[in-house]
Amino acid sequence: MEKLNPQGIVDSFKKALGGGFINGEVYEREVAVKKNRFRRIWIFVKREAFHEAVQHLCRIQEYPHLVIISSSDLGSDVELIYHFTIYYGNHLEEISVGIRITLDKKDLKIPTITDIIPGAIFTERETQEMMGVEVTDIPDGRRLFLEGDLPENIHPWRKDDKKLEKYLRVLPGRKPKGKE
Amino acid sequence: MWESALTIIKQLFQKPATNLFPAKYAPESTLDLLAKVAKQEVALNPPVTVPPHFRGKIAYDRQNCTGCQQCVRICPTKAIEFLPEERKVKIFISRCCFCAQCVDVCPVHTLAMTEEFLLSSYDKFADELVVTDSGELPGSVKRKAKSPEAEEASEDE
Amino acid sequence: MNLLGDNVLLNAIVIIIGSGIVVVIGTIFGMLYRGIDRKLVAHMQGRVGPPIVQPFRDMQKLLMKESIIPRGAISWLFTAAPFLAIISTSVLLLYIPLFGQPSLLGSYGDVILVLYLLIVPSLAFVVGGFASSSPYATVGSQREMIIMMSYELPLAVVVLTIAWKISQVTTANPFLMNTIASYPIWNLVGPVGIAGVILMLLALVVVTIGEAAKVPFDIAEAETEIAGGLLVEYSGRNLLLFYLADVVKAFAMVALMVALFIPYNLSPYIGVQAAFPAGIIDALFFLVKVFVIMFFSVTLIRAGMARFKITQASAVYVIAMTAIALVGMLLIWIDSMI
Amino acid sequence: MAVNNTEKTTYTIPVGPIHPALKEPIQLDLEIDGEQVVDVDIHLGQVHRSIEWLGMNRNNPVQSIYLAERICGICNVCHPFCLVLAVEQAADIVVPERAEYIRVIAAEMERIHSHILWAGVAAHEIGFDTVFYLTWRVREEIMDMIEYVFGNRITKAIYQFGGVRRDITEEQIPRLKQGLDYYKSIFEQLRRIFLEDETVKMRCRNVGILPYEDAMKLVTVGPTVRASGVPKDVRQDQAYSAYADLDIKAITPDVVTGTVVGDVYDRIIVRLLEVAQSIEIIEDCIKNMPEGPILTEPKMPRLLKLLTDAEGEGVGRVEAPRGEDIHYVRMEAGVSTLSTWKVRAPTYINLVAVPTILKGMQIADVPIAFASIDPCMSCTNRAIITDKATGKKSVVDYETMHRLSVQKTKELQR
Repeated sequence: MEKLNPQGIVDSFKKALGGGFINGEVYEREVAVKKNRFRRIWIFVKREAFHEAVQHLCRIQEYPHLVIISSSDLGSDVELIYHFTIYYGNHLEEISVGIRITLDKKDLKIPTITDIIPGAIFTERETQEMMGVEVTDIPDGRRLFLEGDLPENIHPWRKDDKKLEKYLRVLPGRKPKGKE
Repeated sequence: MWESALTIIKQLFQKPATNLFPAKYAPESTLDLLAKVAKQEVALNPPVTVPPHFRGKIAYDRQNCTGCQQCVRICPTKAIEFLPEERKVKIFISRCCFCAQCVDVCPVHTLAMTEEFLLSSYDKFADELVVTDSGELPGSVKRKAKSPEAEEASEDE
Repeated sequence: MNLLGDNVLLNAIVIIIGSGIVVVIGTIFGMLYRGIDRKLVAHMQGRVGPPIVQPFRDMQKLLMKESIIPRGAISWLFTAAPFLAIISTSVLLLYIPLFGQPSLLGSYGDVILVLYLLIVPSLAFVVGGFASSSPYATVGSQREMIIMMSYELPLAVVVLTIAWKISQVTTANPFLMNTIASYPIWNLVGPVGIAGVILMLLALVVVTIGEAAKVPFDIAEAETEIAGGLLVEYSGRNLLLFYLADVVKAFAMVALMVALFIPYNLSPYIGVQAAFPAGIIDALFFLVKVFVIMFFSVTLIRAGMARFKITQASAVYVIAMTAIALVGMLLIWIDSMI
Repeated sequence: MAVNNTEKTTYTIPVGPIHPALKEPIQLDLEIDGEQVVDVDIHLGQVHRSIEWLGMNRNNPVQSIYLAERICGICNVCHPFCLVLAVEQAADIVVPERAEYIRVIAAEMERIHSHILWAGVAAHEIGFDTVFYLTWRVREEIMDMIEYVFGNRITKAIYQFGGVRRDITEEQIPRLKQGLDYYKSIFEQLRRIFLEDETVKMRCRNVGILPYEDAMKLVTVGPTVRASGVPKDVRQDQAYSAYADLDIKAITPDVVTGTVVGDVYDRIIVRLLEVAQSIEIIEDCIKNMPEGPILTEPKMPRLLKLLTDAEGEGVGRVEAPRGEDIHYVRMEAGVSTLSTWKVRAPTYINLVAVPTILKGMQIADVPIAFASIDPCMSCTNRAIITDKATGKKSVVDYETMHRLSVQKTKELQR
């Protein structure tokens, strides 16, 4: 598939995903003295169309570069952002594509993408243990960072998870402050 | 192979690059050495010299401090403790991360970074690791003159 | 010193005391040379390095430290191995001519016994490694065995060639250390043979690094790969015995090299006949010879090269060094033909 | 003990958690058969310090810069650089051009010292200690330059939202130039020692190979992926800060050897050439560094107020010495801390490729093959736990918690 400009990519996503596609945003910014362009696309997707969106991205570029999955706790639901970049390899051509999915806190499930991009295993394991999002049929679901003796049900990135205060070490010589 | 062989032969006759602070070899007993140094019988080798803007131990001109607590609020490691009754501060060097953010933020420039970096001690709260007052600082703006910066800083809070 | 003549009791006492003195002096000089070696390598690397008496300080520290025996280890074998190592290296010293004098038991044992005694410490290391039941030590012992076998080949070829050459010249038993010391190889061969002897000297230099287990061939105790390999579980007194065995073995190997290739003494050339001053001069000259050989064979190469893998190391010995030694033997054989 | 069912018995040899070769808190369980590595399992999390959690709960953004600086001891310019870029996108702060150039100079100086440090450690891994000492002695020059310009050898404390905190003045420039000339003069010797030494070649050629296909599939980054021939470099692709003005080209080994094998030797080539590239970049930056202010908002109270009212999100992507480093930041109005802060260090992704690199290697190759991706564990581990407790419901104060953990260790020892 030949190179598309950012708006072209958003349209191709809309065509490919149909109902699953919620919204697409293009963000451009000038950088440094020569004012070169810095471009990023946000694609908002429903969970059902998510796996198809990643496959579509692989059609645009054979091996997209998955950077990380960042997850943020928005109170009643959790938003996962899959940061990809495509067209890397030559000067000022790269476009970063962020696929965003909002999951309700009651059923936190997302299909795995390790079948398409094997390198995603670590970041999926971390999202699973840190945010409590269950990644369905993940090849190796063990915990990544929090091995050992931390109880299973603690998810540090959750805002509502106050079980953590108990583990806080209060600085010696200072009275423990109120709930942080 | 020959490149490194050449280098090691050359280095065999050159002066080694090690800085021999405090002494060339480990002394039989460190306490005797320190006792001799105290009596000026033996001189320790000087450490590596530090450049001018080196950020070492903090110096605090207590008399000039207005107690505006901006440094307390900005310190990343909460190393500065506010003493409410005298409206002055106390700085714990063992917690300080030498980022000099407090030096930048202080409206009356009562804080400065010295070039001292030999700060090891057995006790976190030992005298040399808790800075309460280190006297007159060269660059500090006199409070008595109520410099314009001080007023402008206070109405910013 | 052929003391066999008068009564046996006196003779036994002299040998016992003599061997005690030789072992102690040999160990002290071995440690000194290890200190000098570390100091030289430090300067080659641009560092100041520890003082020359550092090995003695290490000994002092190790004596103070507690000697721990791991729970899974075979305890009696674990503690027996270091003693076996130190005993075999000390006995080794008795058979090698040191300080320009014929060796204490030179007339009893010959070169083959010396070669055998060189293997026993490595065996002790391997047994110690397997007995300590740590995966690192097991891998280390496997490697030590491979290295031990591969450097035996060139060593044997060199020694046999020298013995064969001496046998052509004298009727005395060519394998006795004293006969080897009294018939330097350089005077027995013509120009072609000289090239052969130089080749054999080169092969033996590389074997010396293997024996001393220094950088290109210290794969058995590779600190960065298997965390100290063989000696990973040893501590305190046991580790000290292994350390002493390693130091003395390196010193003995270099002394053997001196005995085989440079057995000359300085005193006849300076015309000092009186026994006592000649002995002193010969001893000093021996120390200089040992320093020169150690510098070119161990220190220089240890500072200039990276560590080999086990496959590369055994290939160097079995293929390269054996070939060099065999070519050397061929040249000497041809030389004796002409 | 992972004993698999084939008749050949393999046993697991733990490399780590604290191993003299890796000097990093990571545990590699190598399943070996004789000397051959059959399988590798990686355990992380030994040095997790909850940096993200602190950034989200305790620190205001300015304090988080100094936290970001301490994510890693070696690469402590790339993390604050990322955080600053991300927050500037979220809070829409414009950075003066001179500050952009000073930031790039700091980043490139860090790349030089980090690559030379790695070259020394790699030489130590293969037992070549002389080169280790030589390389680290050469590195002292760049450390003195950094200390002269930024005040401290390691924690430079130069980054601030909206620019840099201190300027590179006119009289500091000659010292910088003198240091760069020293590196140009010594670069040839370094290249000959690393690339033309037989023993280095014997230990590094065809060791720890990462093929082009796997490098793309496993999404590796930095010199590790460039050594496998993939021209992925954030400075070239999505130029941030002053890199947009400089024409950076990603370095792949075929520049020197004409072929790409993707082994440890190629990674040495890529890193050495990047040191030369960084020297040129610093010289370009010094030459055409524009005049002007270095900080858009020097008054701290006003900056803090601006950050608290900020609303939005930002992604900071920087090419750290070990690879692409990214911080995702989300800020909500009225909340004084960052509401979401996701840090992903380069080693995090390169670790996924470690099993492919190590399979089939001998044990002797494991340290050098693993060290060739230049792992930085302190970057990769950043979560929570400081103390153990038996999950009792009541609030546990410091003393009882300490007693509990002491009691637990006693149980383990018995």
